[in-house]
Amino acid sequence: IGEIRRFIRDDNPTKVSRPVKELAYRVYRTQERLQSLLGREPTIHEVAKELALAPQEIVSALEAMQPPASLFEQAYH
Amino acid sequence: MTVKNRIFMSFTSNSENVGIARVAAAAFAAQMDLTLNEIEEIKVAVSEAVSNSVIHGYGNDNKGIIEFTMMLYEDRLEYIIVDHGKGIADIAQARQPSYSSDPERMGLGFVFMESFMDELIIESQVGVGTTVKMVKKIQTGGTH
Amino acid sequence: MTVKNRIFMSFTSNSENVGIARVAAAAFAAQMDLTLNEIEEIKVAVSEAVSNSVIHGYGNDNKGIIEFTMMLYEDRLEYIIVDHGKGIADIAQARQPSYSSDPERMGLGFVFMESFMDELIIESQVGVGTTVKMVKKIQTGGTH
Ligand SMILES: Nc1ncnc2c1ncn2[C@@H]1O[C@H](COP(=O)(O)OP(=O)(O)O)[C@@H](O)[C@H]1O
Ligand SMILES: Nc1ncnc2c1ncn2[C@@H]1O[C@H](COP(=O)(O)OP(=O)(O)O)[C@@H](O)[C@H]1O
Ligand SMILES: [Mg+2]
Ligand SMILES: [Mg+2]
Repeated sequence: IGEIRRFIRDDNPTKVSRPVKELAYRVYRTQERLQSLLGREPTIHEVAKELALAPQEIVSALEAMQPPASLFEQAYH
Repeated sequence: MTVKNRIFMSFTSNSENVGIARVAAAAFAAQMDLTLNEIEEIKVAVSEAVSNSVIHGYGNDNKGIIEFTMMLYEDRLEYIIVDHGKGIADIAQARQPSYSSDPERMGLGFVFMESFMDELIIESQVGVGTTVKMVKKIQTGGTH
Repeated sequence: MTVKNRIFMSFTSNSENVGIARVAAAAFAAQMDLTLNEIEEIKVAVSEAVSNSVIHGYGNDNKGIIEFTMMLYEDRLEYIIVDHGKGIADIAQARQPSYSSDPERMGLGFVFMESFMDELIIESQVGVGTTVKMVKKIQTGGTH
């Protein structure tokens, strides 16, 4: 996840609209909060329940934050 | 072990489809109680396999067909990526860290697949194609 | 008109797969320069069509097969949902706002598909199955 967060801070090659970005940040914040609360990484269902969203919507929001091609190829080249 | 869910996809070898397969893989994984981190890892493994088919299997010619099957069992997720492209002559060599047939590339795709998934099975025949099967085991008996 | 991209999916009629088809439809649409709102509408239209196949076509029996094809042309996106279920006896009646064969339901699925997409074509035969084709036109000549 640290990997991912670094990625978001970097200039994102794909055009990501603000509401999607905000949702992705909310997902990360919720994940962190649950992590310290539970003392372990929360599952996607726990994060989804906390945000009153379907797990699929979490998947969509996080995907929108990433370039379509291979993460690692992009990161290394 | 009974199959609980199964999705089959087939698409042309465009690089755009790497991203679509990746998001479908994540949406499929989200049926199980995985962490966001585990889902991220599955996405990376699937992207690496599909982009190998696009880049190496079909040499970036977007007319090849890639078949992508996702299976959910009680205790595991399976992702199977099939191409009918060039094939791999020496699988053991291809799996080696930093081996790439292309000097410009990192040669880490199979290493990521192997470290992010619980099982990686590669079958290939030169001139016929390549099948990559990846398994992610699921802890059962927990939540859900 | 040449096809620019094409993805075929086939899955069992589980309700979980409605959400997965929805995510895949959005990822496919994201190839084009659509607004978030337009992508939201496509997601709703696709979910309505796929859930109709699950609920009405197969009567919530999760053993049916649904075929889902996504096509990208220069100027439009096409989504085609096919089931081999019960079929619709009177398509004109089924398309009517608030008509549902199930008194518990809203009967607005086809109304949403029609208003969110630019074209809605329904073919069906009782005992054979149903095909729903939806077209979203794309303004070309802009960005991308
Ligand atoms: N689907 C495939 N078809 C043909 N060759 C492949 C395929 N997948 C992998 N290979 C071969 O295996 C090598 C190693 O793959 P990988 O570890 O992903 O590294 P990279 O993609 O950076 O070269 C590739 O360089 C290629 O020669
Ligand atoms: N795939 C299908 N197979 C069989 N019948 C269908 C299918 N899709 C729709 N129908 C019929 O058309 C009617 C109207 O559908 P819809 O507008 O989505 O409303 P609802 O799903 O709320 O009933 C349904 O009640 C059903 O009788
Ligand atoms: Mg690779
Ligand atoms: Mg309906």
